[in-house]
Amino acid sequence: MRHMQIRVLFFGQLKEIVGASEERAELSEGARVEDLFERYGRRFPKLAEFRGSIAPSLNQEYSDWRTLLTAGDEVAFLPPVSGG
Amino acid sequence: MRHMQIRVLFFGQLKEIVGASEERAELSEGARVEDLFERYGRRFPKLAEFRGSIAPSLNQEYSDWRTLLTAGDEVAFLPPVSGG
Amino acid sequence: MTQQSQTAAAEDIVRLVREPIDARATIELLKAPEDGALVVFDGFVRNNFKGKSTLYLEYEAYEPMAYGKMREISAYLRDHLAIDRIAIVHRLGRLEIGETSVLIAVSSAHRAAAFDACRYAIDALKRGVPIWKKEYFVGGAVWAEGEKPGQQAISAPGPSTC
Amino acid sequence: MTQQSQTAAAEDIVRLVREPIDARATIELLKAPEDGALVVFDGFVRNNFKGKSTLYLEYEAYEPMAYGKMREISAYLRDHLAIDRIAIVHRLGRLEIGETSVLIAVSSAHRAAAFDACRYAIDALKRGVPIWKKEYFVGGAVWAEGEKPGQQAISAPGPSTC
Repeated sequence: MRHMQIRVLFFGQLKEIVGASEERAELSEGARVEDLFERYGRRFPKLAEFRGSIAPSLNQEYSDWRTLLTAGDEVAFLPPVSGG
Repeated sequence: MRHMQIRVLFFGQLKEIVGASEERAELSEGARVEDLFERYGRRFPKLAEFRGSIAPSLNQEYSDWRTLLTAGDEVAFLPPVSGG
Repeated sequence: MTQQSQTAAAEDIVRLVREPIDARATIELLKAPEDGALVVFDGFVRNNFKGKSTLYLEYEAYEPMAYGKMREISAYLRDHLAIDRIAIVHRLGRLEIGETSVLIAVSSAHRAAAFDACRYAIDALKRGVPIWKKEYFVGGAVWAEGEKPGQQAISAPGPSTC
Repeated sequence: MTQQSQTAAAEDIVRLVREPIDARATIELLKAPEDGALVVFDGFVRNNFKGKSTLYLEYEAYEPMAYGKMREISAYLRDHLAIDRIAIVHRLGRLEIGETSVLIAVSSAHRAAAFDACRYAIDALKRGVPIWKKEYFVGGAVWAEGEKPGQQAISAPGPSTC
Protein backbone atom coordinates (compact mmCIF):
# COMPACT_ATOMS: atom_id res chain seq x y z
CA MET A 1 0.00 0.00 0.00
CA ARG A 2 1.32 3.41 -0.92
CA HIS A 3 1.76 6.20 1.57
CA MET A 4 1.01 9.85 1.14
CA GLN A 5 2.28 12.88 2.98
CA ILE A 6 -0.27 15.38 4.26
CA ARG A 7 0.37 18.85 5.67
CA VAL A 8 -1.70 19.40 8.82
CA LEU A 9 -2.38 22.82 10.37
CA PHE A 10 -3.72 23.74 13.80
CA PHE A 11 -5.06 27.11 14.93
CA GLY A 12 -6.27 28.79 18.08
CA GLN A 13 -6.82 26.52 21.04
CA LEU A 14 -6.14 23.44 18.91
CA LYS A 15 -2.65 24.73 18.23
CA GLU A 16 -2.12 25.06 21.98
CA ILE A 17 -3.41 21.52 22.62
CA VAL A 18 -1.19 19.99 19.95
CA GLY A 19 1.72 22.27 20.74
CA ALA A 20 2.41 22.92 17.07
CA SER A 21 0.85 24.93 14.30
CA GLU A 22 1.97 22.59 11.54
CA GLU A 23 2.80 18.89 11.16
CA ARG A 24 3.56 16.48 8.33
CA ALA A 25 1.53 13.26 8.56
CA GLU A 26 1.95 10.04 6.61
CA LEU A 27 -1.21 8.12 5.80
CA SER A 28 -2.05 5.17 3.63
CA GLU A 29 -3.85 5.76 0.38
CA GLY A 30 -7.58 5.71 0.88
CA ALA A 31 -7.41 7.67 4.14
CA ARG A 32 -10.04 10.32 4.73
CA VAL A 33 -10.02 13.62 6.61
CA GLU A 34 -11.64 11.89 9.60
CA ASP A 35 -8.87 9.29 9.73
CA LEU A 36 -6.29 12.02 10.00
CA PHE A 37 -8.25 13.67 12.80
CA GLU A 38 -8.62 10.37 14.65
CA ARG A 39 -4.88 9.88 14.59
CA TYR A 40 -4.39 13.23 16.31
CA GLY A 41 -7.31 12.54 18.62
CA ARG A 42 -5.54 9.46 19.90
CA ARG A 43 -2.35 11.42 20.52
CA PHE A 44 -4.26 14.34 22.09
CA PRO A 45 -7.48 13.18 23.80
CA LYS A 46 -8.43 16.82 24.51
CA LEU A 47 -8.41 17.46 20.77
CA ALA A 48 -10.93 14.66 20.21
CA GLU A 49 -13.37 16.40 22.55
CA PHE A 50 -13.51 19.33 20.14
CA ARG A 51 -14.60 17.31 17.10
CA GLY A 52 -18.21 18.51 17.15
CA SER A 53 -17.21 22.15 16.98
CA ILE A 54 -14.41 21.77 14.44
CA ALA A 55 -14.75 22.37 10.71
CA PRO A 56 -12.11 20.62 8.65
CA SER A 57 -10.64 22.32 5.59
CA LEU A 58 -8.89 20.73 2.65
CA ASN A 59 -6.56 22.86 0.53
CA GLN A 60 -8.03 26.03 2.02
CA GLU A 61 -11.65 25.15 1.32
CA TYR A 62 -14.24 23.95 3.80
CA SER A 63 -14.32 20.19 3.56
CA ASP A 64 -16.15 17.15 4.84
CA TRP A 65 -14.92 14.60 7.35
CA ARG A 66 -15.54 11.87 4.73
CA THR A 67 -13.45 13.42 1.95
CA LEU A 68 -10.61 11.24 0.62
CA LEU A 69 -7.11 12.61 0.95
CA THR A 70 -4.51 12.89 -1.81
CA ALA A 71 -0.73 13.14 -1.48
CA GLY A 72 0.31 16.74 -0.87
CA ASP A 73 -3.02 17.85 0.54
CA GLU A 74 -3.15 20.59 3.15
CA VAL A 75 -5.64 19.87 5.92
CA ALA A 76 -6.58 22.24 8.73
CA PHE A 77 -8.80 21.61 11.74
CA LEU A 78 -10.62 24.88 12.38
CA PRO A 79 -12.01 25.56 15.85
CA PRO A 80 -14.92 28.00 16.22
CA VAL A 81 -13.96 31.26 14.52
CA SER A 82 -14.06 34.63 16.26
CA GLY A 83 -12.86 37.26 13.81
CA GLY A 84 -14.43 40.68 13.54
CA MET B 1 -62.36 91.54 15.68
CA ARG B 2 -58.76 91.47 16.74
CA HIS B 3 -55.93 90.91 14.33
CA MET B 4 -52.83 88.84 14.84
CA GLN B 5 -49.50 88.94 13.16
CA ILE B 6 -48.03 85.66 11.85
CA ARG B 7 -44.54 85.01 10.58
CA VAL B 8 -44.66 82.98 7.35
CA LEU B 9 -41.68 81.11 5.87
CA PHE B 10 -41.18 79.64 2.41
CA PHE B 11 -38.51 77.18 1.31
CA GLY B 12 -37.25 75.53 -1.87
CA GLN B 13 -39.45 75.97 -4.89
CA LEU B 14 -42.14 77.69 -2.82
CA LYS B 15 -39.67 80.42 -1.94
CA GLU B 16 -39.02 80.91 -5.65
CA ILE B 17 -42.74 81.07 -6.44
CA VAL B 18 -43.45 83.60 -3.72
CA GLY B 19 -40.22 85.47 -4.31
CA ALA B 20 -39.51 85.75 -0.60
CA SER B 21 -38.34 83.48 2.15
CA GLU B 22 -40.21 85.29 4.90
CA GLU B 23 -43.34 87.44 5.22
CA ARG B 24 -45.44 88.95 7.99
CA ALA B 25 -49.13 88.25 7.56
CA GLU B 26 -52.07 89.81 9.42
CA LEU B 27 -55.03 87.55 10.04
CA SER B 28 -58.20 87.84 12.07
CA GLU B 29 -58.47 85.83 15.26
CA GLY B 30 -59.88 82.41 14.58
CA ALA B 31 -57.84 81.93 11.40
CA ARG B 32 -56.37 78.53 10.77
CA VAL B 33 -53.21 77.36 9.00
CA GLU B 34 -55.28 76.62 5.89
CA ASP B 35 -56.66 80.16 5.82
CA LEU B 36 -53.16 81.54 5.74
CA PHE B 37 -52.24 79.20 2.90
CA GLU B 38 -55.35 80.14 0.94
CA ARG B 39 -54.44 83.78 1.15
CA TYR B 40 -51.05 83.04 -0.43
CA GLY B 41 -52.67 80.66 -2.90
CA ARG B 42 -54.84 83.52 -4.18
CA ARG B 43 -51.81 85.74 -4.60
CA PHE B 44 -49.72 82.93 -6.16
CA PRO B 45 -51.92 80.44 -8.04
CA LYS B 46 -48.89 78.21 -8.71
CA LEU B 47 -48.44 77.87 -4.95
CA ALA B 48 -52.00 76.58 -4.60
CA GLU B 49 -51.18 73.73 -6.99
CA PHE B 50 -48.64 72.42 -4.49
CA ARG B 51 -51.04 72.07 -1.58
CA GLY B 52 -51.29 68.28 -1.77
CA SER B 53 -47.54 67.82 -1.44
CA ILE B 54 -46.96 70.48 1.22
CA ALA B 55 -46.68 69.80 4.94
CA PRO B 56 -47.41 72.86 7.08
CA SER B 57 -45.43 73.50 10.24
CA LEU B 58 -46.37 75.62 13.22
CA ASN B 59 -43.63 76.90 15.50
CA GLN B 60 -41.17 74.40 14.03
CA GLU B 61 -43.35 71.36 14.55
CA TYR B 62 -45.34 69.49 11.92
CA SER B 63 -48.85 70.81 12.04
CA ASP B 64 -52.29 70.30 10.58
CA TRP B 65 -54.09 72.47 8.08
CA ARG B 66 -56.97 72.86 10.58
CA THR B 67 -54.88 74.12 13.48
CA LEU B 68 -55.88 77.51 14.89
CA LEU B 69 -53.29 80.27 14.77
CA THR B 70 -52.19 82.49 17.63
CA ALA B 71 -50.55 85.89 17.48
CA GLY B 72 -46.80 85.53 17.05
CA ASP B 73 -46.95 82.08 15.51
CA GLU B 74 -44.34 81.00 12.98
CA VAL B 75 -45.81 79.06 10.08
CA ALA B 76 -43.86 77.40 7.28
CA PHE B 77 -45.13 75.64 4.18
CA LEU B 78 -42.75 72.76 3.55
CA PRO B 79 -42.49 71.34 0.03
CA PRO B 80 -41.29 67.73 -0.40
CA VAL B 81 -37.99 67.35 1.42
CA SER B 82 -34.82 66.06 -0.21
CA GLY B 83 -32.06 66.14 2.35
CA GLY B 84 -29.49 63.40 2.65
CA MET C 1 -30.61 77.71 19.06
CA THR C 2 -27.70 75.98 17.44
CA GLN C 3 -25.69 75.88 20.60
CA GLN C 4 -28.61 74.55 22.58
CA SER C 5 -29.30 71.89 19.95
CA GLN C 6 -25.82 70.57 20.11
CA THR C 7 -25.88 70.06 23.82
CA ALA C 8 -29.44 68.84 24.30
CA ALA C 9 -28.36 65.21 24.60
CA ALA C 10 -24.96 65.43 26.17
CA GLU C 11 -23.05 63.13 23.83
CA ASP C 12 -25.05 63.43 20.63
CA ILE C 13 -23.61 65.42 17.77
CA VAL C 14 -26.35 67.13 15.76
CA ARG C 15 -25.15 69.76 13.35
CA LEU C 16 -25.92 71.74 10.23
CA VAL C 17 -22.68 73.03 8.76
CA ARG C 18 -21.58 75.14 5.80
CA GLU C 19 -18.00 73.90 5.68
CA PRO C 20 -16.81 70.45 4.51
CA ILE C 21 -17.71 67.74 7.00
CA ASP C 22 -14.68 66.31 8.79
CA ALA C 23 -15.72 62.67 8.95
CA ARG C 24 -12.70 61.47 10.85
CA ALA C 25 -12.93 64.08 13.59
CA THR C 26 -16.65 63.42 14.00
CA ILE C 27 -16.21 59.68 14.16
CA GLU C 28 -13.41 59.82 16.71
CA LEU C 29 -15.72 61.69 19.09
CA LEU C 30 -18.09 58.72 19.09
CA LYS C 31 -15.75 55.90 20.02
CA ALA C 32 -15.69 55.06 23.70
CA PRO C 33 -13.68 52.29 25.38
CA GLU C 34 -16.84 50.34 26.21
CA ASP C 35 -17.93 50.31 22.56
CA GLY C 36 -16.99 47.74 20.00
CA ALA C 37 -18.90 48.76 16.90
CA LEU C 38 -19.27 51.88 14.80
CA VAL C 39 -21.44 52.16 11.70
CA VAL C 40 -21.11 55.16 9.43
CA PHE C 41 -23.25 56.36 6.56
CA ASP C 42 -21.56 58.87 4.30
CA GLY C 43 -23.83 60.38 1.64
CA PHE C 44 -21.96 62.34 -1.00
CA VAL C 45 -22.72 64.15 -4.23
CA ARG C 46 -23.10 61.88 -7.25
CA ASN C 47 -22.02 63.13 -10.67
CA ASN C 48 -25.33 62.24 -12.28
CA PHE C 49 -29.04 62.18 -11.70
CA LYS C 50 -31.48 60.44 -14.06
CA GLY C 51 -28.91 60.39 -16.82
CA LYS C 52 -28.01 64.07 -16.56
CA SER C 53 -24.56 65.22 -15.50
CA THR C 54 -24.69 67.12 -12.24
CA LEU C 55 -22.53 70.24 -11.95
CA TYR C 56 -23.08 70.88 -8.27
CA LEU C 57 -25.80 70.94 -5.62
CA GLU C 58 -27.18 73.49 -3.23
CA TYR C 59 -28.82 72.50 0.04
CA GLU C 60 -30.98 74.70 2.22
CA ALA C 61 -32.81 73.98 5.46
CA TYR C 62 -35.44 75.36 7.78
CA GLU C 63 -32.63 75.42 10.27
CA PRO C 64 -34.25 75.57 13.72
CA MET C 65 -36.86 72.97 12.76
CA ALA C 66 -34.24 70.77 11.07
CA TYR C 67 -32.15 70.88 14.26
CA GLY C 68 -35.20 69.95 16.28
CA LYS C 69 -36.07 66.99 14.06
CA MET C 70 -32.50 65.73 13.93
CA ARG C 71 -32.38 65.87 17.71
CA GLU C 72 -35.66 63.97 17.86
CA ILE C 73 -34.23 61.25 15.62
CA SER C 74 -31.22 60.81 17.87
CA ALA C 75 -33.36 60.84 21.02
CA TYR C 76 -35.75 58.30 19.51
CA LEU C 77 -32.92 55.95 18.61
CA ARG C 78 -31.33 56.33 22.03
CA ASP C 79 -34.68 55.36 23.57
CA HIS C 80 -35.27 52.35 21.33
CA LEU C 81 -31.87 50.81 20.62
CA ALA C 82 -28.84 49.89 22.68
CA ILE C 83 -26.58 52.49 21.12
CA ASP C 84 -23.93 54.58 22.76
CA ARG C 85 -23.43 57.78 20.77
CA ILE C 86 -24.85 59.16 17.55
CA ALA C 87 -23.76 61.90 15.16
CA ILE C 88 -26.04 63.41 12.52
CA VAL C 89 -24.33 66.11 10.49
CA HIS C 90 -25.77 67.70 7.34
CA ARG C 91 -24.04 70.22 5.16
CA LEU C 92 -25.81 73.25 3.63
CA GLY C 93 -24.90 75.59 0.78
CA ARG C 94 -23.06 74.67 -2.40
CA LEU C 95 -21.54 71.18 -2.67
CA GLU C 96 -19.30 69.85 -5.42
CA ILE C 97 -19.27 66.31 -6.83
CA GLY C 98 -17.91 63.84 -4.29
CA GLU C 99 -18.39 66.09 -1.26
CA THR C 100 -20.23 64.69 1.73
CA SER C 101 -23.72 66.09 2.20
CA VAL C 102 -24.66 63.99 5.20
CA LEU C 103 -22.70 61.97 7.73
CA ILE C 104 -24.40 59.70 10.23
CA ALA C 105 -22.38 57.65 12.67
CA VAL C 106 -23.49 55.44 15.54
CA SER C 107 -21.39 53.65 18.13
CA SER C 108 -22.56 50.76 20.26
CA ALA C 109 -21.30 47.77 22.19
CA HIS C 110 -22.65 45.38 19.54
CA ARG C 111 -23.06 45.86 15.83
CA ALA C 112 -26.76 45.11 15.29
CA ALA C 113 -27.96 48.19 17.15
CA ALA C 114 -25.47 50.44 15.36
CA PHE C 115 -26.55 49.17 11.93
CA ASP C 116 -30.23 49.50 12.78
CA ALA C 117 -29.84 52.99 14.19
CA CYS C 118 -27.69 54.30 11.35
CA ARG C 119 -30.11 53.07 8.72
CA TYR C 120 -33.13 54.36 10.61
CA ALA C 121 -31.50 57.76 11.02
CA ILE C 122 -30.78 58.32 7.34
CA ASP C 123 -34.25 57.10 6.33
CA ALA C 124 -35.87 59.38 8.91
CA LEU C 125 -33.72 62.32 7.90
CA LYS C 126 -34.65 61.94 4.24
CA ARG C 127 -38.37 61.81 5.01
CA GLY C 128 -38.75 64.01 8.04
CA VAL C 129 -36.11 66.73 8.27
CA PRO C 130 -36.84 70.00 6.40
CA ILE C 131 -33.87 70.16 4.06
CA TRP C 132 -34.02 70.79 0.31
CA LYS C 133 -31.62 70.10 -2.51
CA LYS C 134 -31.36 71.96 -5.78
CA GLU C 135 -29.48 70.20 -8.57
CA TYR C 136 -27.55 72.27 -11.09
CA PHE C 137 -27.01 70.86 -14.59
CA VAL C 138 -25.64 72.39 -17.76
CA GLY C 139 -28.44 74.66 -18.86
CA GLY C 140 -30.59 74.59 -15.77
CA ALA C 141 -31.40 73.66 -12.24
CA VAL C 142 -34.21 71.77 -10.54
CA TRP C 143 -35.33 71.24 -6.99
CA ALA C 144 -34.97 67.53 -6.29
CA GLU C 145 -38.14 65.51 -6.24
CA GLY C 146 -38.60 64.65 -2.61
CA GLU C 147 -41.08 63.23 -0.19
CA LYS C 148 -43.91 65.02 1.55
CA PRO C 149 -42.46 65.34 5.03
CA GLY C 150 -44.15 64.45 8.29
CA GLN C 151 -43.64 63.61 11.93
CA GLN C 152 -44.31 59.90 11.31
CA ALA C 153 -40.93 59.70 9.55
CA ILE C 154 -39.12 60.72 12.74
CA SER C 155 -40.58 58.44 15.35
CA ALA C 156 -42.68 55.71 13.76
CA PRO C 157 -42.72 52.94 12.79
CA GLY C 158 -40.07 51.56 15.10
CA PRO C 159 -36.51 51.23 13.88
CA SER C 160 -36.03 48.23 11.66
CA THR C 161 -34.47 45.45 13.65
CA CYS C 162 -34.24 42.93 10.85
CA MET D 1 -0.70 34.72 -2.42
CA THR D 2 -1.32 38.01 -0.69
CA GLN D 3 -0.50 40.04 -3.76
CA GLN D 4 -2.74 37.91 -5.91
CA SER D 5 -5.55 38.18 -3.38
CA GLN D 6 -5.47 41.93 -3.42
CA THR D 7 -5.86 42.19 -7.16
CA ALA D 8 -8.29 39.35 -7.83
CA ALA D 9 -11.26 41.70 -8.22
CA ALA D 10 -9.82 44.85 -9.68
CA GLU D 11 -11.33 47.39 -7.31
CA ASP D 12 -11.93 45.31 -4.21
CA ILE D 13 -9.68 45.81 -1.21
CA VAL D 14 -9.20 42.58 0.72
CA ARG D 15 -6.41 42.64 3.26
CA LEU D 16 -5.01 41.09 6.40
CA VAL D 17 -2.68 43.58 8.06
CA ARG D 18 -0.45 43.73 11.12
CA GLU D 19 -0.28 47.51 11.35
CA PRO D 20 -3.10 49.85 12.46
CA ILE D 21 -5.85 50.11 9.85
CA ASP D 22 -5.98 53.52 8.17
CA ALA D 23 -9.73 53.89 7.85
CA ARG D 24 -9.66 57.21 6.05
CA ALA D 25 -7.20 56.10 3.38
CA THR D 26 -9.16 52.90 2.79
CA ILE D 27 -12.46 54.71 2.54
CA GLU D 28 -11.19 57.33 0.11
CA LEU D 29 -10.20 54.57 -2.32
CA LEU D 30 -13.83 53.46 -2.51
CA LYS D 31 -15.54 56.71 -3.42
CA ALA D 32 -16.13 57.19 -7.13
CA PRO D 33 -17.90 60.12 -8.79
CA GLU D 34 -20.84 57.95 -9.82
CA ASP D 35 -21.42 56.84 -6.23
CA GLY D 36 -23.57 58.58 -3.70
CA ALA D 37 -23.46 56.33 -0.65
CA LEU D 38 -20.80 54.77 1.53
CA VAL D 39 -21.47 52.56 4.53
CA VAL D 40 -18.66 51.68 6.91
CA PHE D 41 -18.47 49.16 9.71
CA ASP D 42 -15.61 49.73 12.13
CA GLY D 43 -15.17 47.00 14.71
CA PHE D 44 -12.80 47.92 17.49
CA VAL D 45 -11.53 46.45 20.74
CA ARG D 46 -13.91 46.86 23.66
CA ASN D 47 -12.51 47.30 27.17
CA ASN D 48 -14.64 44.52 28.60
CA PHE D 49 -16.05 41.10 27.87
CA LYS D 50 -18.67 39.42 30.04
CA GLY D 51 -17.87 41.76 32.89
CA LYS D 52 -14.13 41.23 32.80
CA SER D 53 -11.74 44.02 31.92
CA THR D 54 -9.87 43.28 28.73
CA LEU D 55 -6.16 44.13 28.64
CA TYR D 56 -5.60 43.51 24.94
CA LEU D 57 -6.44 41.03 22.20
CA GLU D 58 -4.48 38.87 19.82
CA TYR D 59 -5.85 37.82 16.47
CA GLU D 60 -4.51 35.05 14.28
CA ALA D 61 -5.71 33.72 10.94
CA TYR D 62 -5.30 30.82 8.57
CA GLU D 63 -4.09 33.48 6.20
CA PRO D 64 -4.38 32.02 2.69
CA MET D 65 -7.80 30.55 3.43
CA ALA D 66 -8.96 33.75 5.15
CA TYR D 67 -7.93 35.75 2.08
CA GLY D 68 -9.84 33.32 -0.12
CA LYS D 69 -13.01 33.54 1.96
CA MET D 70 -12.84 37.33 2.24
CA ARG D 71 -12.51 37.52 -1.54
CA GLU D 72 -15.46 35.16 -1.90
CA ILE D 73 -17.57 37.43 0.31
CA SER D 74 -16.77 40.46 -1.80
CA ALA D 75 -17.39 38.55 -5.05
CA TYR D 76 -20.68 37.22 -3.73
CA LEU D 77 -21.86 40.70 -2.78
CA ARG D 78 -20.79 42.15 -6.10
CA ASP D 79 -22.85 39.44 -7.84
CA HIS D 80 -25.97 39.94 -5.71
CA LEU D 81 -26.17 43.64 -4.89
CA ALA D 82 -25.82 46.88 -6.84
CA ILE D 83 -22.64 47.95 -5.10
CA ASP D 84 -19.64 49.69 -6.55
CA ARG D 85 -16.57 48.92 -4.44
CA ILE D 86 -15.96 46.99 -1.25
CA ALA D 87 -13.13 46.90 1.27
CA ILE D 88 -12.68 44.14 3.85
CA VAL D 89 -9.63 44.66 6.05
CA HIS D 90 -8.83 42.65 9.18
CA ARG D 91 -5.95 43.24 11.51
CA LEU D 92 -3.89 40.44 13.04
CA GLY D 93 -1.50 40.32 15.99
CA ARG D 94 -1.82 42.28 19.22
CA LEU D 95 -4.50 44.98 19.44
CA GLU D 96 -5.02 47.47 22.25
CA ILE D 97 -8.36 48.78 23.55
CA GLY D 98 -10.04 51.03 21.00
CA GLU D 99 -7.99 49.84 18.03
CA THR D 100 -9.84 48.74 14.91
CA SER D 101 -9.81 44.98 14.33
CA VAL D 102 -11.98 44.98 11.24
CA LEU D 103 -13.01 47.64 8.75
CA ILE D 104 -15.63 46.97 6.11
CA ALA D 105 -16.68 49.69 3.70
CA VAL D 106 -19.00 49.56 0.71
CA SER D 107 -19.78 52.26 -1.85
CA SER D 108 -22.81 52.30 -4.12
CA ALA D 109 -25.03 54.64 -6.08
CA HIS D 110 -27.87 54.19 -3.58
CA ARG D 111 -27.74 53.53 0.12
CA ALA D 112 -29.81 50.36 0.49
CA ALA D 113 -27.31 48.15 -1.34
CA ALA D 114 -24.39 49.57 0.64
CA PHE D 115 -26.13 48.94 3.98
CA ASP D 116 -27.14 45.41 2.97
CA ALA D 117 -23.67 44.54 1.68
CA CYS D 118 -21.80 45.96 4.67
CA ARG D 119 -23.96 44.08 7.14
CA TYR D 120 -23.79 40.86 5.16
CA ALA D 121 -20.01 41.13 4.93
CA ILE D 122 -19.40 41.47 8.66
CA ASP D 123 -21.86 38.68 9.47
CA ALA D 124 -20.22 36.40 6.88
CA LEU D 125 -16.75 37.28 8.10
CA LYS D 126 -17.62 36.45 11.69
CA ARG D 127 -19.08 33.08 10.75
CA GLY D 128 -17.04 32.01 7.77
CA VAL D 129 -13.52 33.43 7.75
CA PRO D 130 -10.86 31.48 9.70
CA ILE D 131 -9.71 34.11 12.17
CA TRP D 132 -9.37 33.63 15.91
CA LYS D 133 -9.25 36.03 18.80
CA LYS D 134 -7.55 35.50 22.16
CA GLU D 135 -8.62 37.81 24.97
CA TYR D 136 -6.10 38.76 27.64
CA PHE D 137 -7.35 39.70 31.10
CA VAL D 138 -5.59 40.32 34.37
CA GLY D 139 -4.55 36.83 35.41
CA GLY D 140 -5.29 34.96 32.25
CA ALA D 141 -6.30 34.63 28.65
CA VAL D 142 -9.01 32.77 26.77
CA TRP D 143 -9.76 32.05 23.17
CA ALA D 144 -13.04 33.77 22.36
CA GLU D 145 -16.09 31.59 22.10
CA GLY D 146 -16.89 31.59 18.44
CA GLU D 147 -19.01 29.89 15.86
CA LYS D 148 -18.34 26.64 14.06
CA PRO D 149 -17.33 27.94 10.67
CA GLY D 150 -18.61 26.82 7.30
CA GLN D 151 -19.04 27.71 3.67
CA GLN D 152 -22.75 28.45 4.12
CA ALA D 153 -21.78 31.61 6.02
CA ILE D 154 -20.00 33.01 2.96
CA SER D 155 -22.53 32.58 0.21
CA ALA D 156 -25.92 31.60 1.56
CA PRO D 157 -28.58 32.55 2.40
CA GLY D 158 -28.76 35.62 0.19
CA PRO D 159 -27.83 38.98 1.60
CA SER D 160 -30.56 40.48 3.69
CA THR D 161 -32.45 43.02 1.66
CA CYS D 162 -34.88 44.04 4.36
